[in-house]
Amino acid sequence: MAEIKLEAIRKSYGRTEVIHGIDADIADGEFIVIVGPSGCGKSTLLRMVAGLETITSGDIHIGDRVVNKLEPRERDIAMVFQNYALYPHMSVFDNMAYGLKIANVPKPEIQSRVAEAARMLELAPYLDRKPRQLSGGQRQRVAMGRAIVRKPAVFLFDEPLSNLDAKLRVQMRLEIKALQRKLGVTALYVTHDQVEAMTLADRMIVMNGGVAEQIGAPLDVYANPATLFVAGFIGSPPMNVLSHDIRPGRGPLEPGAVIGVRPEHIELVAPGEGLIDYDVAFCEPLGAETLVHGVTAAGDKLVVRIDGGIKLPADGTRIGLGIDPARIMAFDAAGRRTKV
Amino acid sequence: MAEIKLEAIRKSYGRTEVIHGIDADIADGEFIVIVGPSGCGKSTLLRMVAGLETITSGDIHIGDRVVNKLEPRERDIAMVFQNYALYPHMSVFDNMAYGLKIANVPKPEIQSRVAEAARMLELAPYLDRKPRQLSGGQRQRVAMGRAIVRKPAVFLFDEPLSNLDAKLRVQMRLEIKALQRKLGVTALYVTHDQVEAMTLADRMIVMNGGVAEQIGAPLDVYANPATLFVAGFIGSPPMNVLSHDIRPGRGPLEPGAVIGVRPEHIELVAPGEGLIDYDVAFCEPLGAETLVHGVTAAGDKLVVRIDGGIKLPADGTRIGLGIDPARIMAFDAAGRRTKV
Amino acid sequence: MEKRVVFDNRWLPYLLVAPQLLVTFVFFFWPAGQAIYQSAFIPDPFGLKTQFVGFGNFEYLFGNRFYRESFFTTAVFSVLVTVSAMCFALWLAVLADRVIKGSGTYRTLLIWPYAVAPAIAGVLWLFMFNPFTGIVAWSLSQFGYDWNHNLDGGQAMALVVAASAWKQISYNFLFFLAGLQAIPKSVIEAAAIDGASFARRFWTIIFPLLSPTTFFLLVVNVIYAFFDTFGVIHTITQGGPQQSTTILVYKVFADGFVGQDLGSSAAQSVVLLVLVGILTVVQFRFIERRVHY
Amino acid sequence: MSGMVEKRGIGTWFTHAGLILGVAVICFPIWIAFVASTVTQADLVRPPMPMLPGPHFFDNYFEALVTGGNAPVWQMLFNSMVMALGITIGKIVISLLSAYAIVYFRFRFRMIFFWLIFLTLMLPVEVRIVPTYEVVANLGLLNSYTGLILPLIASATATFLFRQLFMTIPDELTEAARVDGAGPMRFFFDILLPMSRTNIAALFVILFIYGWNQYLWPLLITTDPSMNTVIMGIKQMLPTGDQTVEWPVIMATAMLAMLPPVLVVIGMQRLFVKGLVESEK
Amino acid sequence: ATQIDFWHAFSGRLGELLDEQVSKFNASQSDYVVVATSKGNYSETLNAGIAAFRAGEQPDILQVFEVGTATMMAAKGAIKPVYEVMAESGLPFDQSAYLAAVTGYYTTTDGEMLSLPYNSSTPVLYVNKDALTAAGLDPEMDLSTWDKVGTALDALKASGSKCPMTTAWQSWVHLENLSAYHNVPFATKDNGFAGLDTELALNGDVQVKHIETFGQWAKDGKFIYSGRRNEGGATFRAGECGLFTESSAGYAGVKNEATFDFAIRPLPYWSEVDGAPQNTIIGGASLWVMEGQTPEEYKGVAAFFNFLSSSDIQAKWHQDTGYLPITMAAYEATKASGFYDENPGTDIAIIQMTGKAPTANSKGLRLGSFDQIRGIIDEELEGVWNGSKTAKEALDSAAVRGDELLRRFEQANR
Ligand SMILES: Nc1ncnc2c1ncn2[C@@H]1O[C@H](COP(=O)(O)OP(=O)(O)OP(=O)(O)O)[C@@H](O)[C@H]1O
Ligand SMILES: Nc1ncnc2c1ncn2[C@@H]1O[C@H](COP(=O)(O)OP(=O)(O)OP(=O)(O)O)[C@@H](O)[C@H]1O
Ligand SMILES: O=P(O)(O)OC[C@H](O)CO
Ligand SMILES: [Mg+2]
Ligand SMILES: [Mg+2]
Repeated sequence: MAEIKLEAIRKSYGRTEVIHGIDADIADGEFIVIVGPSGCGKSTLLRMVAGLETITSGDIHIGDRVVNKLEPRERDIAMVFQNYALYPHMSVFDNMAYGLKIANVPKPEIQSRVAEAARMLELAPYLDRKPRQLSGGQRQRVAMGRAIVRKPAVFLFDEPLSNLDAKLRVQMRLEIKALQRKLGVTALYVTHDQVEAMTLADRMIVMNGGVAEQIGAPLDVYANPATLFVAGFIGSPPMNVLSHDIRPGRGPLEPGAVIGVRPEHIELVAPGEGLIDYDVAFCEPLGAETLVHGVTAAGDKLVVRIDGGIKLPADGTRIGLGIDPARIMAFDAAGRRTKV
Repeated sequence: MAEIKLEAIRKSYGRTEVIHGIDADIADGEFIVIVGPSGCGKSTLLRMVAGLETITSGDIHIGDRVVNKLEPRERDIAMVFQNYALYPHMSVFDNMAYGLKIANVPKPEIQSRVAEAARMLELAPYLDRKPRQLSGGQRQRVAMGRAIVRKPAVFLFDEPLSNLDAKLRVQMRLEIKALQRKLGVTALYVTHDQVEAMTLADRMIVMNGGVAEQIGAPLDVYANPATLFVAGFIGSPPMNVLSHDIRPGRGPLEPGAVIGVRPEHIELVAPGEGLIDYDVAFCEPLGAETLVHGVTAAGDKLVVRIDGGIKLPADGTRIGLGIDPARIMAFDAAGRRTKV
Repeated sequence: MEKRVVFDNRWLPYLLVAPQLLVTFVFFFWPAGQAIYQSAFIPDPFGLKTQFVGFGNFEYLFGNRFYRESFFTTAVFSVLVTVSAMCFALWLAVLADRVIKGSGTYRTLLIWPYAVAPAIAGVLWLFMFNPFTGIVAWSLSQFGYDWNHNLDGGQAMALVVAASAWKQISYNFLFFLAGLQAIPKSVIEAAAIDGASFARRFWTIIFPLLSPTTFFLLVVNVIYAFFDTFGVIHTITQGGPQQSTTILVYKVFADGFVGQDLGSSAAQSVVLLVLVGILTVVQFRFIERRVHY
Repeated sequence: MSGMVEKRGIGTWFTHAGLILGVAVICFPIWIAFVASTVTQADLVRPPMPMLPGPHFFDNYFEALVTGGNAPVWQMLFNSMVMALGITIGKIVISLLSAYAIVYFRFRFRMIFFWLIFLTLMLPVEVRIVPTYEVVANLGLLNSYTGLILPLIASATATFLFRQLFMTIPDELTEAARVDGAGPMRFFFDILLPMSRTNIAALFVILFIYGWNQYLWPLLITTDPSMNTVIMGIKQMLPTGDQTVEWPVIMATAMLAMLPPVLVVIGMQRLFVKGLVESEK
Repeated sequence: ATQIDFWHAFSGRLGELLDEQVSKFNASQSDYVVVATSKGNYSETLNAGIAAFRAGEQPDILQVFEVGTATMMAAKGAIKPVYEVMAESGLPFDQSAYLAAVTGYYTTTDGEMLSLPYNSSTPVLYVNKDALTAAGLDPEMDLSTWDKVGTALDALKASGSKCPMTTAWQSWVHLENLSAYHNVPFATKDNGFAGLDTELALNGDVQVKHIETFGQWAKDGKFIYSGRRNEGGATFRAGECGLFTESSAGYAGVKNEATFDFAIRPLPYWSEVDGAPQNTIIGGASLWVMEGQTPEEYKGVAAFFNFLSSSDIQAKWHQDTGYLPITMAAYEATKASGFYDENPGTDIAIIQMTGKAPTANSKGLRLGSFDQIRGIIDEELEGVWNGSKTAKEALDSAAVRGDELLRRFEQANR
């Protein structure tokens, strides 16, 4: 159990800086998800915390120690890798016991700790198997087990679910969350999947291009994205970005500035009765909901999300869009949220 | 342009029959999606139409010919493969032109047909590139182009989008649909993704274990699934399946029979005010919507889908579920829909 | 594994395999058959007359102390070549795997002995160890160690082993390096997080994970030592002194083309065919195993 | 190669020192040979020999190329080249064809043929040397390029490699070609061959070295010096009796004999490594 | 012109001299061209010839060293006897013109010459006089017995010589000739002349004692082993060795290269053995005509042989190389020219060979697979030189192993 504190963390590979100074305070027992598109530096950040990458500048505190110079094994962490990184030549038991053996934990204690983890993860029947004899989900659990038995202060996860199929991913994500709650261990979890981030995080760090664009609780981030990037990244289908202001009584936007409105915050109304008129291109009925694709009278592409029960407008018809102006967000040319 | 008629198509590999007799009439210009879980025989069926697999019994008509014994090239079809199957050593141009060259189409005609397809698919700038120099989406387009230039009567697609990432998949699926409309060619499209099937199909064939469980327009299938399998397969999150009847005034269900209700057809109400009471386990807020996980008073697991704006019930609280009994479907022990 | 898609053609496949089958029959099966046939005869050197002896050649062979010793020599030689070439190569590969910059240069400098013919390798080492003029032999004599592989069987063995292993190191190095680089980095990182030191990681993770490569190289090196080192032995020692470096293939050649004892040579060919057969089975087994790993 | 876990620790200094030592050991014989090829016989007979090259480079190489042993080295180099290329090309061609037949066709005796070919996987010519010699002699192929090449071109290894390669070529590609209307030979030439070209090139490198380095076989079947190859020729320059050994010329010949395959290995390193690693797996 | 292929085993100085003769022949007439090719050392040449015969590619003429004689004689159908070749050619051929001591080796029991004794030799002792002087010895000192040689070696060793003595052809000089020279059998059945069922007898007392002595000398660094054939020649010619036992034909190289004062002496003997010295026996090689050539080629072969046997060619060959003159005429011509006086020691070989009437033990050797048997003897002797075997053990073992080969040869030629 430990807090983690990141202070102005930077990382360069040769001349290229890939992490441009990240600060974060993580409370003991908190579940933090680092989310962002591919290549934004999530793994690099996590690996610096793990001690697998050197830190170019800044300090990482785990508990009350600055760990910058410590070896991974001295940091009191455990890590779950994307490909699980199980030792292919060892049985499930040995995979979990390896770290304990190295630490010279007495045999009976190893036995009981592995058994305990196996029970918790429902792996008891597989302890003698080799990783290749396990299904994807089971392997994932072994990786979890290997982390658990060490009773670390911090769990680090690098996209631990992305090798699983969609169904299993949903199930395992529930299990990981439950486990972390139960053990009360601080967790740092990297993913590029915003749904995973939304559902798992106590707080999430939305990264982009080596910078933390926003840190906050999922629904706060969803409701109040700090930047256009965050607005677009969190939420599906993504926020509509319009280059013409449609709010009543506003002039044209500054060059480069945009407004955003989420597809689920738009209603279909009769032409002329909404904030702006809209030409329906076509509808994609998905059963429970339908996505309406089309173009506003001002010429911006826009998607509306309506309930599956609602009658669909025919392709090519003109209708109006009902939007609560309070729900519209504005962003300046640099992508920062501007108030009102 | 051609109709396709499948008559009692069966396929066995050695002793194992994998397609158990499928009949279908496909109209000229229709977009048919074959959807079903992995291994249900979708590809096999498509490949029989293509002439890549022999037909064990039954007849396939394309236009007015029985094509059972014809070579692929004689069937007037074109096929787009899941991995695109582009010739890696040929330029984009040559990939598209190869079939025409073999057919001894005169050079100028090849030039113009490829140019036309390239224009349509916005591939003109890439004609000299090798497939490996293209992005996934562009490769997909080349595969489409290769099919188009041959001006076939029928397009066959075998999961053409499953190698793309989510964003691109959405975009390409719109393009495929538009293209097919424009060319008016009959299309047979295989996928295991029900969203793709819903959005693309004029009619869809829902397959399971080598059998066509239902053939119909997407929203019809969604609204009126013929079997429990179809009900579970089409729609996301999937239909809740309850083994205790909650409809007012009904006795217990026959052994093995179940009722189903879609998550989006349930409202959260005060305890005692709904059809049945419900204990909330936890909520997954996804922004635009939230999934509520919990257990009914009768002991069935059940998921409710509510709008993102609605205030979430706390974990562990007891509430009621408001459901329109007309929306509840019943299925017998064999999984067949039972009326009322 | 079989192809799902195949072509239909009545005669084309036969036409396509014909050249290889023809060559295989004429130059593999016919000679192999000949060897089996001839092993039952003692012909005179000129092939003018011949005596049927049944298994007599085999009796003669296995009754011959030097033939039995040749098995032992082959075993010692193979083990020494294999072990020294593999250990040295593994050591270099582990080092090369650790350097970030310059590993390409090292690789370039290390791989080319592979291109050197065994016979040339033999000539080079013979030159260095020439008892009268060789630079290494001379240097040894400066330390008071007399080098004369023409008389000392142990030295002769050491020399052919060194020359053979030298040539094989590059090969092993390349495979070990590829093997090391194929080990997922994350597994090693996981071990680091689990607290294992470098040495511990090497012996408990890296080395076991390298075992398919190691086993493969073991087979390849043994085959190399068995057959491909002919040139080394022929140029350096001609099997001597006192047959201390006469390995089985050298003996087949020596008895057949030097000793003019064709019956014995044919019988030895048969024995070797059996040996190769066993090695082939091991190799195939191994290929299967590999697929599963 | 990112990550620092494997890179730190004992220190790069130690690593480089170890590697340099290894390189030195590996390179020493060649350096000695090179030095010996640039000095005179007199410099060599009285140990220790010099460790730095002398001024007789051109004399010795000229002597080797023009006079050589039984035949001038240029002629032996030419023969080696013919043999190496013949073996290489021959092997590749027949292996490609037979692998194609075995993978892409179903025909009677297919499995029997398969096993007949693969039984020979590890049967080197040395094992059946006497009867093979007799077969070749009976066919009247001694002292001919055909005799040098043909017996060595049946290669289960290459067939095996191509079989493995063809297996990895996606079925869909074949199907796409069929849908495009390509028959078996068209498919072979238009799709399979161009797709295999890096593997063919890689194999070419490996087989060239194999062919060039053949020793015993040419030693036996080329009784005519004008057919000698350089690898066997050098053995015949070694002393067998009391004549003085012209070590500088021998070493010059050794350097010349090594040069083509070494150049190939170093120049086409990437292909070579690929060919090696794949052909053996 | 008809091509006559001639495979031989010469290299170095001897190779040059042979080429000289061949070109002289080729220049002397235009009907035939002799193409001489070196096939390596004696063993390699023999093997090349046998292999070629099996392949149907045999040369017209094959040079086979004396060791291969029995093998060749047994190969009826592979060889065409010289007397036949000469008779068919119609050229004059008088067997009695040849030195009896030499031809005896290559004729049938009926006295018919099977091969042409082109280059016959016998072992002698070469002395580096400068080395003896440097060791404080009289360069003209008596070295006729091994005991005396022993004292010389002591002195050489004491003076710091790295190579007091070495030898070529150890089996030929120190066992085969040793046996004949001391009139003890090397093999039973008159050294194989009387039948294929011969057995080796090379482990008798004289041989064991001799080898024992040399073993001790090797241990003391007085005898340096330098190889199975005549590899020691290079070292001797370079001036590194004091004494050198080698074929009389070593003369060609020594004369050509030695920069020191050298002398040729008779092969030493053990004075305590009765009857020693007997005569030494023949070495070198003879030319065999291979079966399966055209009559035209045989004619050419005959013409070439005729040319080689002519007395001026023979005389020159004898004087240049140290090989024995094979015809009486050549011997007489050389003697008459005063060559022996100008080059003292050059007649030692012929005197040593012909000085006494040969006994059953000194007529020569006729053993099948003898090349391989020599290989075995060489191996065993090497065991003595490196101290891993006693002389007795080595010779006993050589006898046992050699007999095995003799039996196999007998079996193959039944
Ligand atoms: N060893 C390295 N050398 C140079 N650049 C590197 C290295 N490792 C990573 N990078 C760069 O650093 C950036 C961040 O990489 P990182 O792996 O942290 O991304 P990520 O956010 O984890 O992406 P993904 O979701 O694809 O895993 C990338 O632009 C990458 O190219
Ligand atoms: N060549 C074959 N031999 C034997 N069985 C086969 C063969 N090809 C396919 N099958 C079997 O036929 C069934 C249907 O396969 P098919 O490839 O049509 O499934 P699919 O619906 O396309 O699945 P996916 O979504 O995974 O592509 C599967 O059970 C499969 O194992
Ligand atoms: O060197 P040579 O030609 O005299 O031959 C010596 C021996 O007789 C060879 O066996
Ligand atoms: Mg990452
Ligand atoms: Mg499929």
